[in-house]
Amino acid sequence: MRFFEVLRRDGPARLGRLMLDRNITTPCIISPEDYVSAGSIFRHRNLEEAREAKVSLTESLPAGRRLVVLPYPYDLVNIDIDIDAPRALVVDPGSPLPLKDADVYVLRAAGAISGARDLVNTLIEIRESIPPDAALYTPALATPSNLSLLVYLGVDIVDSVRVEMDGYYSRYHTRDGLFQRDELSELPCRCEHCSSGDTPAHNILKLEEELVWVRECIRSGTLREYVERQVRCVPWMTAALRLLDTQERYMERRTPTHRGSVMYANTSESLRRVEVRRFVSRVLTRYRPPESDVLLLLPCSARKPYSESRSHRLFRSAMGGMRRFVHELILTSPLAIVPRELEDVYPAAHYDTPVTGVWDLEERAWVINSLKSYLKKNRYTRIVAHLEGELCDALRDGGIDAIYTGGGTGPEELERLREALEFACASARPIGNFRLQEFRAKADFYFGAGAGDILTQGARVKGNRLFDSAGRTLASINSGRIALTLDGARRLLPLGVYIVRIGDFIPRGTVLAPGVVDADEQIRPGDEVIVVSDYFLGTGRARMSGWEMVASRRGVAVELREGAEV
Amino acid sequence: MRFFEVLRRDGPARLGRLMLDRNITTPCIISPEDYVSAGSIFRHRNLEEAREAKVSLTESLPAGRRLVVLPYPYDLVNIDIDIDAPRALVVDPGSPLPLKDADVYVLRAAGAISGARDLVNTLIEIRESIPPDAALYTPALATPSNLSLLVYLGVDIVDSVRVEMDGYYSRYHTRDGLFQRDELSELPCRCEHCSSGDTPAHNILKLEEELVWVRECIRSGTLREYVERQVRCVPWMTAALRLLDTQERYMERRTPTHRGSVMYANTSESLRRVEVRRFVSRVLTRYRPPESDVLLLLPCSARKPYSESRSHRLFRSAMGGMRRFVHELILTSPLAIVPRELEDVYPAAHYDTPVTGVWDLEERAWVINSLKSYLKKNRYTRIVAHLEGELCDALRDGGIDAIYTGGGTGPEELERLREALEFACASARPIGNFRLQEFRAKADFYFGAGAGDILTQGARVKGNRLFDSAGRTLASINSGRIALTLDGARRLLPLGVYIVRIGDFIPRGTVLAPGVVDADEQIRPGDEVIVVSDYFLGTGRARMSGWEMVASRRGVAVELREGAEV
Amino acid sequence: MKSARSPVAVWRGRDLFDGRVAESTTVILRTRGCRWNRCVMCGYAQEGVDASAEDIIAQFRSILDKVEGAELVKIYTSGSFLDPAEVPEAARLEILRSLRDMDVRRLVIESRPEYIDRLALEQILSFLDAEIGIGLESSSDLVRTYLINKGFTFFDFTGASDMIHSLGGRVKTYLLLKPPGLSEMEAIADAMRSARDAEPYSDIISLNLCNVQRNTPLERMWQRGGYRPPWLWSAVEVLREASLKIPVICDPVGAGARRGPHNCGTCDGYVAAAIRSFSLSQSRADLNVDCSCRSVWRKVLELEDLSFGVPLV
Amino acid sequence: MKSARSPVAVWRGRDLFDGRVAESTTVILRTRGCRWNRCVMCGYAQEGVDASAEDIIAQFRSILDKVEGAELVKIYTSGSFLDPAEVPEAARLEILRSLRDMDVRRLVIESRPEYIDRLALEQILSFLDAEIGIGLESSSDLVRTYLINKGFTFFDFTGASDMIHSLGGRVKTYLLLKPPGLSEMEAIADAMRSARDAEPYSDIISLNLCNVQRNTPLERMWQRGGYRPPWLWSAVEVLREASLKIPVICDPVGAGARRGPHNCGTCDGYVAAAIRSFSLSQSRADLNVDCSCRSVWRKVLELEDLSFGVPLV
Repeated sequence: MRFFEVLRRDGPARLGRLMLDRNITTPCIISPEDYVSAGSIFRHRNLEEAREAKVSLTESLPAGRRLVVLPYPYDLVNIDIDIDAPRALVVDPGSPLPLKDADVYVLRAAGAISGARDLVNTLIEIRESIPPDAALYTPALATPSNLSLLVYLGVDIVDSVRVEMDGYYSRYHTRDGLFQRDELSELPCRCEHCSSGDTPAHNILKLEEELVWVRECIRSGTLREYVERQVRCVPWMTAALRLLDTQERYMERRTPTHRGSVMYANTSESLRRVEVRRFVSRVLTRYRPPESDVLLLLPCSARKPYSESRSHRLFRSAMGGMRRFVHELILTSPLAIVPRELEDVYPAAHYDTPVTGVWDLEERAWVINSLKSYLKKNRYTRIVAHLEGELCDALRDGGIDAIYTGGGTGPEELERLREALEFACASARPIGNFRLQEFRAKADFYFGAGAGDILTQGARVKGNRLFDSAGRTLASINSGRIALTLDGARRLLPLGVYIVRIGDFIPRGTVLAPGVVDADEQIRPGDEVIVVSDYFLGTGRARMSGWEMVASRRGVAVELREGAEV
Repeated sequence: MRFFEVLRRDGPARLGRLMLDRNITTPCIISPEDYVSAGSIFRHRNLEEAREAKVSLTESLPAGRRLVVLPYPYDLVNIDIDIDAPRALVVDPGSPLPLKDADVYVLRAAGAISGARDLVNTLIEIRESIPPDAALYTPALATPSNLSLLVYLGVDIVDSVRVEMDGYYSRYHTRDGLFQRDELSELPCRCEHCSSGDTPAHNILKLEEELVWVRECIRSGTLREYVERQVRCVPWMTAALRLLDTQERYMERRTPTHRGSVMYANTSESLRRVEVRRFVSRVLTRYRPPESDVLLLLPCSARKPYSESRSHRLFRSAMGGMRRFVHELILTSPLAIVPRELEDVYPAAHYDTPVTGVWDLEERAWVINSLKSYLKKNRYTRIVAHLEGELCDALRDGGIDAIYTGGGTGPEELERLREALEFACASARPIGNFRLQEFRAKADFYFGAGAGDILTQGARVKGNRLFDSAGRTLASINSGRIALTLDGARRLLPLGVYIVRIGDFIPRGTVLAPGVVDADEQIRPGDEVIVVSDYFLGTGRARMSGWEMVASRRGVAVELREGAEV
Repeated sequence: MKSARSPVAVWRGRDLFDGRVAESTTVILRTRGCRWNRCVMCGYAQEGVDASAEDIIAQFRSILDKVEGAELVKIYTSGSFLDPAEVPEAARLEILRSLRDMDVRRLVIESRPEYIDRLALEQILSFLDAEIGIGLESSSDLVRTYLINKGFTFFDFTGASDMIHSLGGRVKTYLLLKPPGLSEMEAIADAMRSARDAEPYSDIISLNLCNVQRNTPLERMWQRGGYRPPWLWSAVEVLREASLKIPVICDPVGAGARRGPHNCGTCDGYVAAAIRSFSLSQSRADLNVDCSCRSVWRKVLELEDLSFGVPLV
Repeated sequence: MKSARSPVAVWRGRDLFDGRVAESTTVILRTRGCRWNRCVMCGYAQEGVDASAEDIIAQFRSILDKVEGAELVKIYTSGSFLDPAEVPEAARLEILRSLRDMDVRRLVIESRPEYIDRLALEQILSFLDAEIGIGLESSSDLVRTYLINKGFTFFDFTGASDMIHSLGGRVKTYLLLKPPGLSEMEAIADAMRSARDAEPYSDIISLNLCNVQRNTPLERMWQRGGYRPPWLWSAVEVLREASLKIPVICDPVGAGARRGPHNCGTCDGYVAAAIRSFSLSQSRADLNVDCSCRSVWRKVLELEDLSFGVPLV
């Protein structure tokens, strides 16, 4: 029996439920009333006494379900308590994990963690060593200013011990940091405790408020944005975020492929986001452009998808009939290279970034290098670059061989675009049906190279749906996401990707983690997946990563859309 | 008579005092009780009626001093009210300023400002057109999330009109932004108003709390850091900060040359800070290194000044007796190039930055270009680069011709440093007394090229003081700042720089702005200045910029340290 | 397709007619449009084409069947009916003849004061009873001049009104609720005072609720967040509190739209209906409507006065 | 300059002696140091040099004048006086002779239990009364083994004590207040229980307040924020509440320093003085001191128990 469940993921951060007397939504602040601790064995003279104490603890457990903290250090005592209640194990980073099925793991001496490297390494190490569906508790570590970072690193449970104690030392916490109360000319908080001078209570309140906000950020899928902001409190937190971003595997395996919210690319760290790297990497490795001779490079627009913007409408009308010869690639920061067929895919249609016309060196290098990699793999006879300003300069400086029109949306500028395209399109091959190309591109993007050809073979598009020659729907596209029908799934099955294999039962509505026998490692929350067993075929959206489905004993693995016995 | 005074500056942001019935510390939230408005002239049938209304307003003014808002638009009516009370003029950006001596300028229709460019351009335009010692009020514009940016742009007075009205529309403000109250799963605030569902009152409270915090940031000289963080709320605010940073003159003229606080270089925008650009520009244009053949390039250290760090102590001991042949330059981000003589100058001894070992392309370009400019101006026979990692790579890639030791602080690494120096120092000229060089360098840095030679000619150093041959103290250095005596001031007078010319009176303790006849445009808050008149010579620290001293009718211009009738 | 031979619009309706409700026909003729054409909120003249006297006559003839049986005929031109450059005398004469022949009881037209001259008035009144609508907008010369850019004074208006009355005609005065540049509260006060100021010179007052027309200076202001059309509650307030001896009517054109007068979105429909009922009945009881957004509107009245020129949407 | 011919330190003082206060001399001889040398908090052995019997005799002779007139002589070695590898028998014999010749009434030495053997004890007691100090630290084998790494058991301690008592010697038991790894509250409880457990085997108990010595495992823990020395209030608590029939003394070495036992910085001086007074008087009244930081300490007791192994400084 398990008493913790992860409900939602936003990068390594999770929203979960800890089932005690009351259901607690994590990340949470745990209070001493929520748990019963067997305590450190060093409270006893010897192991015999420690074991007796365990017995008396078990017998005297209060009514109502509490978290039971096993005696620690566990590796010295190995005293398990067999009880129908959530169990917590106190663990040290780096030491082997003696008990694999606790609900909560308590990081011993977490409060002594200091510095960016220590924090990131310790938390990643412990998080990677405990099961994904267990909660991680870091005692005496959280403050209002570091809380969002802790949660973003993967912490589920914190406490108010540190800030309360700080309060007794007249240390005043806000989300902006830690201050000596009497060095503040005015208290920047109007809570009742500030009026009455109760700094410990104020500190706890601030921690609680920050926690509510962090939970809200996870719900709306915006924690990354908040963390990018909040780590500016102090350089070591900024360093921690940068170090975390170098842990690419840790981050990538935990980051959903889709969010409902706008992605703000507001900082230099935004370039390192999983969403950004993953998008470009998929364009370079999974996506294949249609057979085409002419590539048109266009600037991005504030409005998304680009084609709904005024500027792109003007480009389109300037292209006129030549559109069917031209493949379009939009250059942008931070996504670098967005093929037209993928413009509505997450996050291409979901980002916003400060627009000043300036491209800094990192952005330039990122877009140029991505474009060069793209052009190395995908050859065109002619390239027309309808770009202006610094982006245009960057391409020229980067040695991209193209017809440069100078960009712009004025009548003369569009005329130059038209003329350049006319020249470029002379004797060019026409590209096939754009809507079909879109299905092909997205299938490749979502399921890997080759999926597009298999899915679209002999198929045709009507509205937002793909039909096979017999008129059966294979897939549909909504807001840039692909949804497979069972017929579509059958076509992709031989590829062996994005498959969740379940046990011998017929799921309804959802597939729960314990039912998963195996799952493609590539699967991330939000991905379209195919659910199979010997008796069942279904399609749906993954709610957790593939590795997590395999390792978890609780939680929704897949939300089914369709399914049938086979 | 004037009813507003600026007390403190942190970039364009100011802490001030508005003298109404009560003294209000600005930036402040003004309430309708604080002012009496003659209102728009469009409340009247014609100008005659508007003039009558003005008379009745004047006669019916309530007891106690209020801010009196003159009828507007002023350019149509030109109705002044001659009254012993602070007057506010409603102005439009871009239109000529009809009245130069109001205490407060109200930006008409400020609440309709939208977008980064509009905000930055409008506020800079209005701020540049009104007197520096007048307060700027932007009605119906402030929210908790934009407040710090507004104040950083130069706004002194805001109101709660917008957030209160938003509250009635169930729009919920926090410093993180604006939310529809019922779209939040949990309210991230525990104020009494949130419990009772009074969103307008909650919004006002959040604005007030944010304002207190912004004031506290100005007091501690950390508003820039806070703004760099806070603008990540939403891309347009980030864009606004970047656009503001391109307004170099506006920013530079308003940024103090010294702060008591640590400068956090936490973001890519930190590289654009006035403090950073000014430091490098002074090193390149004002500072001249001692005559030396050997340049040693060293990495920075977390501890400041560098020479107190463990690594620099090890470098020093490795250098041994060769120190007197070697000029040292520390390479760092974001300050690029710090000569050893200037290592304790602001902000060289006052910055902190996230340390991950990674140098991004902007940082690389900044340090390499600064170093190249430095080496173009200052020639050495040999350069030893005791650097490691990415910084070392950056120099090599940048084509800096040097003996690369590989850096490090291990015994073998230090030995390599020693050997490289031994080779480089062969037949090198010795550098003069380091402490004297320090005075010379700092005098150049603070007063301009040439000041160092004049000040140190025939002088010698004892402790932290500089003496002339007659044993009179000329100057002293404390925590990296130079302080002139009257004898030192006399030496520098002929240069004609950093001089504040005052009227025919003998100031005591401070020089107030109305007493200033003329002031060097270069002067910034925190600068060491020389105060002169036909009857007086003094030295002290500037509290406002030179142009501000000339244009202001109120406020402390200089805090005197010494002074005497002449 | 703007044809000079067909009018912009025509429709049948019911209007207040000397204290009772009567059948009416409204025609909007397509003319070259208002020659002034500088008012900040007006986009009507964009409809204009160069229409000759024959064109206009043809337009009028094409809708004669819609006039059949109407006691009241309103002929509008997106300009001034009395401007001979807009409606040549020949066309005017032909229209007057037809109306008289069809037993129409009263003609309602609109004109700027500068075109209201004795000869033209005498001619019209010789055919039938006539009501001349004048767009005073506000009795404040400051508001009219600087905020609306109307180009005439209150004195011009009273002069024209006196002349009409002296010749036996009727005057309908248009007031504009919430010109740009007034807060919601100022707008209500302006409309109330204007109604009282205009009462002696008017037989009926029509309160126009400002809406945002395309390609106008007002539209640009609105797009930048510098203007919000009036709340319907403000119109209700003016209608209920004006307390005049003459009728005050109001047709809330575009009510409920973002560009038109609107409340919260929930109540716009029935509040607009109440205003239309009142226009016919002149009974204040028709204005007894309410909605929870009324308290928001009251806060707008209070707070928009503190915003120095910006609406608090 | 560590010379094998001069002792580490020597000083005169006053000590509790069978219920009264007597003159004492304390000598710290420089030996090779403790052969165990693995306790996490101990940095004494770093003082060690290879000292021969002659060296040690020379050290002792050099301070003979400081012994003159003392009833009580304490000879410490940063190790075990009874370890023949540290203090060769020849040196021990010479010291014992000298002390007897100078009419010293009692010798106090220290030793780990494994060096306490019958022959050595009989030899010493044949010269003069002796008290053997044993660093039990805690009566918990778990604490002593895993947190201190002391390397002997409570059973080893009681065995040694029984032997000493059987031969007529006295036992002084050292307890360590707050070994690393215990919370402040746990540390108090551990010390109290240890005192009760040790009482039957001890003639006097000395409570040592843990301090952070250089180049020890404890120092590294402290530098990383993993350890805080005990509050002086905790020592006061233990001394006041232990309620033993034998004396309990405490010398708060390094009190007030960051590395030593400390309270808030304001009261450290007088609280340490109170503890020293109590050590001589054994009167609880001497411990009646207070400071505003006492309430903070109480919160530490409460909250540090929730921190899972981290001090809340």
